[in-house]
Parts: sequence; C-alpha cells; structure tokens
Amino acid sequence: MTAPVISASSLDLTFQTNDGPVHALSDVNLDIGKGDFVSFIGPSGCGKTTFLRCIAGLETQTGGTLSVNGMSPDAARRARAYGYVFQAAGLYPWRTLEGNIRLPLEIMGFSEDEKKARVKRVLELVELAGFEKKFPWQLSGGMQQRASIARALAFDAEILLMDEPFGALDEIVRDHLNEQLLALWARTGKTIAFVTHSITEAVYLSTKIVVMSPRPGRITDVIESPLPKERPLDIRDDPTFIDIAHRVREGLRLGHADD
Amino acid sequence: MTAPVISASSLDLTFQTNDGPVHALSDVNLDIGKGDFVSFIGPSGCGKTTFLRCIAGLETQTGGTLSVNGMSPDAARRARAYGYVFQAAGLYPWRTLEGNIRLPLEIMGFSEDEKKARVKRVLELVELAGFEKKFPWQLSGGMQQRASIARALAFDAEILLMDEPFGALDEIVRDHLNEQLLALWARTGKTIAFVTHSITEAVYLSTKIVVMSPRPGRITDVIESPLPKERPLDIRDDPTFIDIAHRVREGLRLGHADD
Amino acid sequence: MRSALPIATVVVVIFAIWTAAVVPMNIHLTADLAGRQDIAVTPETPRERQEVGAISLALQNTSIWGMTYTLDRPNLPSPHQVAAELYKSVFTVAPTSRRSLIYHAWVTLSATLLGFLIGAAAGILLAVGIVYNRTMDKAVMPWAITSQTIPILALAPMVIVMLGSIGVQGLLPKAIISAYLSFFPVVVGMVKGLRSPDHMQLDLLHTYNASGPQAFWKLRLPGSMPYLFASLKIGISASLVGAIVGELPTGARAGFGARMLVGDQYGQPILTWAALFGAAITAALLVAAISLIERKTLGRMGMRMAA
Amino acid sequence: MTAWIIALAIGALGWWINARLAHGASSDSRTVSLAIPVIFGVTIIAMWQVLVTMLDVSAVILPAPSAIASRFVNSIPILFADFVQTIIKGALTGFIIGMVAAFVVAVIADRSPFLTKGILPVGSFMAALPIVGTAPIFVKWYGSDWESKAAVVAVMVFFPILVNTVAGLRDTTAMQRDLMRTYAADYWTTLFKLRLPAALPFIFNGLKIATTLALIGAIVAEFFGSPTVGMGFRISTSVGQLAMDMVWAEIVVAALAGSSFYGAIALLEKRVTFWHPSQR
Amino acid sequence: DGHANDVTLQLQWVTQAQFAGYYVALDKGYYEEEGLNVTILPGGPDIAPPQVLAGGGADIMLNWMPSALAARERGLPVVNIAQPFVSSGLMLTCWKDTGIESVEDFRGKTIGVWFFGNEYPFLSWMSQAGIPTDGGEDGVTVLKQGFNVDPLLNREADCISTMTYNEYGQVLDAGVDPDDLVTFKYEDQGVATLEDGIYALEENLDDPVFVDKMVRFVRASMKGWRYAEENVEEAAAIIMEYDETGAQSEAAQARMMGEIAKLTQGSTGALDIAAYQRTVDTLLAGGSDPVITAEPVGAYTTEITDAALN
Ligand SMILES: Nc1ncnc2c1ncn2[C@@H]1O[C@H](COP(=O)(O)OP(=O)(O)OP(=O)(O)O)[C@@H](O)[C@H]1O
Ligand SMILES: Nc1ncnc2c1ncn2[C@@H]1O[C@H](COP(=O)(O)OP(=O)(O)OP(=O)(O)O)[C@@H](O)[C@H]1O
Ligand SMILES: Cc1ncc(C[n+]2csc(CCO)c2C)c(N)n1
Ligand SMILES: [Mg+2]
Ligand SMILES: [Mg+2]
Repeated sequence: MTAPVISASSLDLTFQTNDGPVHALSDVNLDIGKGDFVSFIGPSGCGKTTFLRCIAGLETQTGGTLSVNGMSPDAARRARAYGYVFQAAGLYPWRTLEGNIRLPLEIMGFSEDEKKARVKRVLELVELAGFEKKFPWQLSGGMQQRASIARALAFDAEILLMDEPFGALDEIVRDHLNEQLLALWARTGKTIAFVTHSITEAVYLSTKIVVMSPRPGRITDVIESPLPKERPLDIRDDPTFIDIAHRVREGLRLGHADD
Repeated sequence: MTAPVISASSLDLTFQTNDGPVHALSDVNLDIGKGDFVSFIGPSGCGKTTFLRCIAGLETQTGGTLSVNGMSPDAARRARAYGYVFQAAGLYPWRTLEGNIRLPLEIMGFSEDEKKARVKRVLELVELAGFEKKFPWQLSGGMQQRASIARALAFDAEILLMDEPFGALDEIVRDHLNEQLLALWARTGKTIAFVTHSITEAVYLSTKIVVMSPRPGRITDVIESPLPKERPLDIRDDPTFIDIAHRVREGLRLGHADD
Repeated sequence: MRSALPIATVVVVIFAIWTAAVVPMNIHLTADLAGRQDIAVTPETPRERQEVGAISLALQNTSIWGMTYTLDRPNLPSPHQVAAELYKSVFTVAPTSRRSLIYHAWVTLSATLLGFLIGAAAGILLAVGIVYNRTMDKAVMPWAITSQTIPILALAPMVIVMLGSIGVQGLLPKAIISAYLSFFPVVVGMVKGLRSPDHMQLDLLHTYNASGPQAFWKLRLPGSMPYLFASLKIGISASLVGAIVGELPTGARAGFGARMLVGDQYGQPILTWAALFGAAITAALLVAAISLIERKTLGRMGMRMAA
Repeated sequence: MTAWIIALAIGALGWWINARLAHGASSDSRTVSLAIPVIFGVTIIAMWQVLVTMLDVSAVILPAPSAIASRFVNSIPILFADFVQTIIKGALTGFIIGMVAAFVVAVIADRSPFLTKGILPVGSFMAALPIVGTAPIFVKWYGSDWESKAAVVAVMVFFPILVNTVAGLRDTTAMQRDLMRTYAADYWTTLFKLRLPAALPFIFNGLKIATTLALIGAIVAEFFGSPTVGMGFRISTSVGQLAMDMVWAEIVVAALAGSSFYGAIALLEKRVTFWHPSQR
Repeated sequence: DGHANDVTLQLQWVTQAQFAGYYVALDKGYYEEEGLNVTILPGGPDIAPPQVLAGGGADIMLNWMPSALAARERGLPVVNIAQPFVSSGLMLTCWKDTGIESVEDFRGKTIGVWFFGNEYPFLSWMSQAGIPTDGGEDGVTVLKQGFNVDPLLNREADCISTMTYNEYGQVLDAGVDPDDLVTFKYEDQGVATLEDGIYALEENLDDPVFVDKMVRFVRASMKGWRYAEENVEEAAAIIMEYDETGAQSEAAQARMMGEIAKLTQGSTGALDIAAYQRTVDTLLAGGSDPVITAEPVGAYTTEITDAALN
C-alpha cells in the first residue's frame, strides 16, 4: 500500500464556546488510502462534519497531526487539492446551472475553452446535459444535488469530500444517486470521504466504514467492507451486506445514549 | 369487517395552474378500515400529500367520491374527526410545549379542567411529561415532532393523518420514534394514514402499504403486511420484512421514471 | 454591550474628523473677524479671501486656528461647543424652564408619542385590512407608497389650517403630522408579519376548523410580533421627525423644531446643533425603549431574539 | 348633508367596482392590478371634488381637483423647470452621491466586523437627525442652489442604503462562504462572486426607502433657501400667495415623480433579483 | 354668549419685540380691562396668516399690506381695521466692497429676498426701477433668503433683505462694521409699503358684536403699544416671558424694541389714508407684473379705529 492520501493521528479538536469548551474530536486516528471510499457514520454531533472540515482546512485541530497529500490541510486547500460537496446543494440562485459549475473554474483562472469543455464533461458525467441554461430553482432537489457534485468535480481534484450530500433527498432519488456516485467513483478512481446518517448508504457505497460516537467525538469502529467494487442495488439484500449493516447498527447503538 | 373509516373510489384531482392543469390524483380506489395503519409511499410529486389533504378536507376532489366516517371529508373536518401531523413539527415558537398542545383544545372550547387533564395525558403518552414549560426551540427535533403528535392526539380524534412526520429527523432518532408510534397505535387503536419516503419505515409500521406513482398520481400496488402487531426493531432483519421491503422497492422502481 | 468598543471607536473617528473640519469650515469667518480686530491675516481684504479656498486660507493663517473653535456663530461649531451647550441646557437649568432642553424634549416627545400611537394603530388596522381584504390589498398599497413621496412640510400647514378650521388645535395637529410619517413603516412591516405564517400553519388551524378571528388572535397576530417591533422602531424615529416638522407650522413655540428654527434665525448655530443632537439622542432613547419592550414581550412569548 | 351622501355614494360605487375586479377571474392580470388603484384614486378625487364644490370650501384652504388640474395644465413650463431643478439636479445627484458613498463605506466596514459593529448603531443615530435641522446647515455650507439640496439628499439616503448593504453583505450562509474557501478564493473574488449578488435584495430594499427620502429631502431643503425656481420654492411661495392650486400641482408632480422613481427601482429590482424567492 | 369676548390673533412671525404691543396689552391686563379674552398665536416660517384666517383658526391677523391686498385679489376678502406701524422697517443691506452705491448698481448682483408673501415690496420696487429679476447681465439674481443673514455673511449674496429692527442688528452682531455696509431703506427709496397692520375678514365686520369686540381690542392694543414704546426694557422682559423657546436674548429683544418703537411712533392705530394710497400705487406700478391689478375697494375700514379713539 502506498502512502495514505489523508492521515490523521491523535487528532483533537475543542471548540471554545460561550458555554465552555466543546470537545468535538478526541484522539482520532485514521488513514485513508488513494482510491478509497470512506464513509463516516454516527449520531448527530459526533464530529463527522468537524472531521471533514479539518481535512478541508476549514477548521484547525487543537491537537495531533493531520496531513492531506503529504501537506497540511490548509496548504492542500490553497493547492485546491479537493472538491467539497455540502449537505444542501448550495447552488447560487442567480447563476444558471452552467454558471454555477463555471464558478470554481473562473476563480481558478481556467481559459475560456477549458471552462467550456469541463462544464460539458462534468454535466455529462452527472447526466445533466441539456439543463445548462436552467436556474437551480427550476430543478428538482436531486438534480440540484447532482449539479453540486458536478461543481466539485469540475476542477478535477483528486479528493472528494462529501458531507451528507444526499441527506435532504428522498430514499428513491437517493438510491439512484448512490448508484451514479459509485459509477463515477469507479470511472475516476478518486478518493472519497463521505458523511452520512444512513446505514444502508454507508454500507452500499464504502470500502471502509468509520463509526463515530459523541461526547467527545471519537472513532468507535472501522469496518473494512468485503463487498466487491461492482455493486448493483440488489446487493443490499445480500447476507454479507445485511451482516455489515448489522455490525454498523450495533456500533451505532453502543455509542448512542438517547435522542 | 366493518364499514371502512375512509373510503375513496375513482378519486380524481386536477389542479388548475398557470402552466396548465396538473393531474395530481387519478382513479384512486382505497378503503381504510378501523384501526388500520396505512402507509403511503412513492416518489416525490406522486400525490401522497394531495391524497392526505383530500381526506382532511383541505383539498376537494374534482372527480370520484371520498367519505370519511361515512360523511364528506369537509363535514368530517368540521366534526374534527382527525388529527393531522405535518412534516415539520410546526409548533408555535411563542407557546410553551403545553401551550402548543392546548391550542386545539382552546379552539374547540374544552373546559379548563379538561384541557389540563388532556395535556397531561398526551404528554405522558409521547413521553414528554416534565417538559410542559419548555419552548419548542429548547427541545431537540425529535422531541418537537413528538409534541406535534401529542397536539394531534389531544382532542382524541379517531383518525390520525401523518404527512412525513419524521422526514426531517436522522435515522437513529427516527427508529426510536417509530417504535414509540407503534406502541401508541397499539395502545389507542387509532386509524392511521401515514406518508413516508422510507421503505424501512413503511414496512416497519404498517398493516397496509400503498405504493403510488406519479404523472398522474395513482396507486400501483397495495401490500397487506403479514407482520405481527408486536414489532421489535430487530424485525427489520427478519426475512419476511426484507421480502416485503423488496416488493415495495420493486413497486417503486416500476413507477419511477428518472431522477 | 460587546459593541461598546467598536461604537466608541467609530464615534472617536467621527469626532476627530469633525474637529479637524472645524478649521477650514470656519476659516473665512474667522479671518474676517480677525481682520476687523486688526490681527494680521493674508490675504488682507475679505474680497480677496473669498477667492481663496478654505484649506489654503487655513494654511496661510495658522495663527488664527484657535479662534475657529470659539466663534459665536460658526459655520461648524466645534464638538466641545455643542457638548457645552448640551450640558448647559440639560444639566444647569431646571427641567421645567424654557431654557432647558429637557423641557423642549418633553414638548416634542408628547406630540411624538401621541402621533406614534395614532400612526401605529392606523398602520396596524390598515395592515389587517390589507391582509384580510383583497380589494384593499390591491387598491391601497400603491397609494400608501405614493403618500410617502409627498413632502410632509408642504402638507403640514394645510393640515394645521384644516384642523384649525374645525376647531382642533394644540397637540393633536402635530401628532397627526407625526402619525402621517410613522404609519407607513408599520403598515409595511405588519403586512409582512401577518402574512408570515406559512401554509402549513394555516392548514393546521383549518384542520381544527378554527374560525377567522381564532386564526387571527392565535396565529397571525402573535406570529407578526417580531415584524411589528422591527417596524415600530423605524416608525418611532419617523414619528419624532414628524413631530419636529409639525412644530414649524404651529407657531414654533417650543420643542426641538422651535429651537432649531430660532437658533437658525437669530444667528445661534450652536443652539441649532444642540437641538439637533438632542433630537437624535431622543430618537435613540425611544428606539432603545422599544427594543426593551420588544425583548420583554418576545421573551415572555418565548421567542428568541435574533441576536 | 346631501354633499356627504353623494360623496359616500361615489365612494361606495368605486369600492364596489374594485371589489368586483379584485375578486374577479382575471384579478391577477397586469391591467386589473393597475386598474384597481387607479379606480381607487379616481374615486377619492371624485369625492373630494363633490365635497369641495358642494360644501363651498374656500380655494385658499383646499382647492377642487378640477382647479388643480387646470393649474397643472396651464403651468407645465414652470412645473417642468421646478422638476428639473429639484428632482434632477437636487434629488437625483444627491441620491447617486449618497448611494455611491454608502456602497464604498459598506465595503470598507464589511472588511472588519469591528467596524461594522461600530458603524451600524452610529449610522442609525445619524439617520435620526431630522431634516428640519440639517437642511439649514447644508444651505449655509453649500449655498442656496441645488448643491446644498444634493448634500441634504445624499446624507438622508446614505444611512438606509449603508445599513441595508452591510446587512446584505453579511447575508450569506456559512456554507456559501465555506464553499468559496474550499476554492481558496480571495476577499475580492468572494465579494464580487458571492456576497454582492447575495446582498442585492437587501440593497434594493435600501434603495426603495431612499427614493422617497430623496424626494422629500430635496423639496424640503428648498424651504430654507433656494434660487427662485424649484418645487420647494414654488410650494412655500405659493402658500404665501394663497395659490393653493399651484401647491397641489407641485404635490402632484412630487407624487408622480416619486412613484415613478420608486417604480423604476422596483422594476430594476425585479430584473436584477429575479432569482430571489420574493420575486418568483 | 361667552365667545363674544374671545379674540384670537395670528402673528406673522415667532414671538419677538415686533409684536410687543400685543404682548404688553396681554401681560398688563389691558385686554382684560376691556373684557376681552385674547389668545396670541405666534407665526413661523410655514404659516400664512391669511390662510389661518380663512380657515377660521384666528379672528384677526397681522400682515404686511402687500400680502393682504394680494390675498384680497385672490378672493380672500381681508380688511385692514387698524395700522399700528406707520413706517416701514424693511431695507436691503449690501456689502460696500461690492461697489453698490445706488439702485442701478444692483444689476448683475445677487440679492436675497424673503418670499412667502413678503416678496411683493421688492418686486414692485425693481419693476419701478426697471430692473429685471430673472438673473442675467443687467438684471438681479434673486435668492430666496432663508430665515437668517448667512447669505450675506458667507457672501453668497451681495445684498440681503433685513428689517431695521432685527436682521440688520444680527449682521452687526456677527462682528460686521456698519461702515462696511450700504443700506437701502424702502422708506428712503419712496417704495415703502405698510407693514404690520391688523386685518379681519370682511364678512365678520357686518356683525356689530364682532365690531365692538375689535374696537375694544384695538383700543387695548394701542395702549399696549404706547406702554411698550415708553418702557423698552420692560417690554423686552415681557417678550422674554412669552417666548416659549427660551432661546431669545433679552439684549437683542431690547434693541429690537427700540427700533420697533421708531416704526410705531405717533400711530394712533388709525390707517393713514395717504400712506395706504402710496402703498396701493406702489403695488399697482409693478409694470408688466404688478402685485395687484386693480385699485382695491373696501380693503380698509376706519370705523373701528374711529370708535376706538373716541
Ligand atoms: N463552530 C463551532 N463552534 C462550537 N461548537 C461547534 C462548532 N461546530 C460544531 N460544534 C460542536 O461540535 C460537535 C460536533 O459537531 P459536528 O457538526 O461535527 O457534528 P456532526 O457529526 O456533523 O453532526 P450532524 O450529524 O448533526 O451533522 C457538536 O457538539 C457541535 O455542537
Ligand atoms: N396547490 C397546488 N397547485 C398546483 N399543483 C399542485 C398543488 N399541490 C400539489 N400540486 C402538484 O400536484 C402533484 C402532487 O403533489 P403532492 O404534494 O401531493 O406530491 P407528494 O407525493 O406529496 O410529493 P412529495 O413527496 O414531494 O411531498 C405535484 O406535481 C405537485 O406539483
Ligand atoms: C417664511 C417667511 N419669510 C419671511 C417673512 C418675513 N418677515 C416678516 S416679519 C419678519 C420678522 C423679521 O424679524 C420676517 C422675517 C415671513 N413672515 N415669513
Ligand atoms: Mg454534520
Ligand atoms: Mg408531500
């Protein structure tokens, strides 16, 4: 195995708030290799988002070390090493679909031709060709979320960080997007870190499932998935799948006091 | 079997909009018996909400007949025959938990003693005793949603209409509320019509699952669940459960074009 | 009070700019005065000085800078002159004296409060009409906007005369002018507020078969409170401006407006400035009072304040 | 007595027509939305005409609408000259100066939360300075011609635009800002690509408030010194001459100009912030 | 009824020594002695006394005759019932260094003028002198002057309107040497028009009760004027007492009273018909744009002063 793309050791993060310190991450150790699809699952407030934001250089740890592509997360952010997909699509309503996807390309100073070519390519990748001129609010939630993925893919970063990208969608649309995401991952070989609340989603997508637990946020279990890379939706009725799902659910229940 | 509590035959509903007519419900036939727990599942826009609103007398069908408790839905509404739970809890932020639950009682003119007694009873029913004086924003999302159920239960209607009541909650909290809802149903014997996007939820809760499909909204499958009334959460790993879930998923896939 | 330091900083900056501006703003007057007192100034005659810009005149006559801060009728009074006048007219005379700014504040305030009461009530009623009556919604709103483009100072004397002709005098005419300015923000805010409950909230009441009045008292009205308070805060400062405007065509007998006018007419700009600041401070206090009521009311209603 | 009855009858008729229109099938169409307020206005004017003529109200106190209309028609050159002096030279210039200044200060303030916290309360304090006091000061400083009017207007419109712009610039979600950070976008890129567009609905809110203030400011400031042309000059002089029909003709000009100015800004808002939920 | 003794007087400016006679009569109880209950309404920049009269807000007003006659032509029949001011205090005050020595020198200069019904004397004068008032090379540029003397001090205007009793003093108060100024009194220029007179609505004068009330009012007012003329300091003190703004200075009011006394000196309150005719002629002489277009009829009555003087 080559050097990990993302590597955290003894990572600690405490927020100073008015109500005293909040221990959001505690002694987190994790390596993510190139091409891995890693899901983070755990109850609300266990630090999933915080961990992703640390990787993205949007938060700075208060203890331990974290490296992305061998550099500090902040340096990686400046080097535009990753694309980030948020829970809500967060498209700019005043830009068309095309305009939204161009946004990072404009900021990063791609040439006009390059911009055109990339927009076209990623729109096809997420099956949205033909909707270039639409405004976000003219599209369904699922289409918006695909567009936001296209936006994160447009500048071809090697790493994709996704924070509950499908959390707001209904199960049926979600299944469909899960399939598409898997296909995309297979085609591009990107490294993906993916936060979710859905056990099915986590098991269906990942090569590695990280179960977390709150107060303070820490990793309670890391499950390597033995499922093959090719995964039709039916695989979810497969006993191995159900087994892993069961293990995840058990891990969650342990960490989960009450609602 | 006694006369159905809710009975729709050849129900049709077309909205007249600026962009032309929208055929939201088409030839819907369905009987719901006393004490049934019926789930409606289907992709976005298939008319689940519209059907529930028809039952509630909030929309009027443009064709076919619909009766609730043997009367017209509007008459049933005036007779306060049902409690309605919306997707978001929609508690009034300026009223305490108690005040929110009193709201329908005030409007319906219950006596002061009666109000007190009922508030106490339903708060216990949804396990929120002790939180009377809290304001909604002082509670977690799950607790708010339980309060909104309590509000719908307070005036003791025989029918409970629930439109994706747990859609905004995370899976773990949702599991917990599903358990509680089942217990409540078992205890009170109410007739429940329940809209959801989650296959697991639909199968776990229902005695009858109605699968719908859009353009125009119609019923494509009605599945009677053979699961016992007593359902621990583990029942979801049970083969019968997985079987029903599979059938629902297949039904959905058939009706589901794209997105 | 975490914003005390930033506010203080901005205030200090403004005072510094103000203080620096006093010299060029007053330099011509000062040079004229100095010239008459046989102090050497360049250029020598007022006519010649008229041709010189304020800054260069100031640079040519640095020796008279001190005088620019102590003129009796400056173009721009220095901060300490205004502060001294405020101090004098607030703290060194009895509040009931006509020389006391407190007395004049009270005169203006009484018209402001009455006008605000009338304006807010009219605004709320109009908003209820607009929300509940489609005809009113469509017919009245454009005219409400138009009403605010009419210069009130032009209407004020007519209002006073018309009311005078039916025997209404004293506080009420001023209050009506003040109400004219304050009703509009209240209408706009209240319409927004009464319409703020979403469909779901209204449907919920529908499922209870609630009556129209029940929906108003239990949902729309409490739901509109945050909007109401936001617009009351704008409305009360508008009321104050209206009351001051209303003082001119009612004989400018007393109140901030009368002080400003008389200070202006009799060559006492420091009086005008003091009244101006007095009015702004009063407005700030009124807004603070409404904020306090807002916090109390919304607090009791259990609504969180937006920061 | 009969006068009141006739007036009320006219009022009732106008209301009835409007009620029919408002509840009619095409009540949302453009024409009807325009017709209803027009009918409302016409009704009020008709009632006014009836009351003034039948009750024999002195023209020195309240002239009849017909008298105002004929004065308006006969004084178009004067009214136009006044309009140019007050609205174009005074109000518009002042509006533009105040607006640009507000934008500049907003962007500066926005660079530091510290400044923002300080400027907003001080700004609302300054906004409460009544025009009756500030106008004579500006006339003293900038002379009697339109420059002093523009200054009064600039100061009046400055604060509402500033406050709204600052609020607008802050009205982005944390997520939208984080997105820009993941692109390692610098301050100006974020400003132009995210925060300014997001602030537009707020900015227009401020601009709409400012339009009415600008007009009032320019007219009222003329009461405190002016050349012998201008709407405020004409109004105050005509009151002294008891030419109330002329006063009302100027008020009509003010209302027309003000409503058009407001309408133009609202139209621009619709085109520029088409994407905002309030416009869809 | 009780209203038979109520009188409301509308002044044409804020409380100041210009109106001392009325305040003294009120303060000294002269009105009371006549059985009158008098209310004095101060004026201000936005108050047109004729309009207040028309609206019924006051029974009588003080006004400059040009303004009153113009109102009469506009269909508001006001009638002069007494004229306590016999001479005019209006003048133009100019900077000497502008080179203005005579009326002809006004051409090309900027002059501040009060409007609001007070512009008529100036306009008559200029049209008699043949000087256009619409700017341009050989006309004057007219500024609508605010309520202060700043346009002169700031040199925005070469001349401004001043009253001998008020604004002129203010210019001096600002530190200006009288030798640096040139003044043009309307009296000296032969274009003086009658100032502060007492006016009532014509229709009221048909009512003997009203007339009787006016007789008593004028008698008491003139007594007040006499007293004020002779007791300048005390009159100023009384004005200070009635000034609700608390912003006036006693010294300024005393000086004003001294100057006012010169204008009321010798008046019995009776209108001097010759002065009336001179005013009317001045106003009619306005060339292409006269202030009034026809010789007024019934614009004054001596009935009341006749009765009051007996
Ligand atoms: N900026 C912040 N300041 C203070 N506390 C924070 C901040 N961000 C997060 N927290 C706290 O840190 C903890 C972890 O939050 P985080 O958002 O990472 O949880 P999460 O696992 O993503 O939860 P969810 O599933 O609800 O998104 C929570 O207790 C949260 O309240
Ligand atoms: N008031 C309305 N006017 C016009 N069209 C409407 C209206 N309400 C619903 N529709 C349309 O009717 C169809 C059915 O809507 P409905 O809300 O019942 O769907 P749903 O199954 O509840 O969807 P979701 O899962 O998104 O809640 C949709 O196409 C919707 O756009
Ligand atoms: C708006 C207005 N402007 C000027 C005058 C003229 N005027 C007549 S008496 C007087 C007092 C002089 O000290 C003044 C200024 C007025 N009445 N109203
Ligand atoms: Mg999160
Ligand atoms: Mg729905």
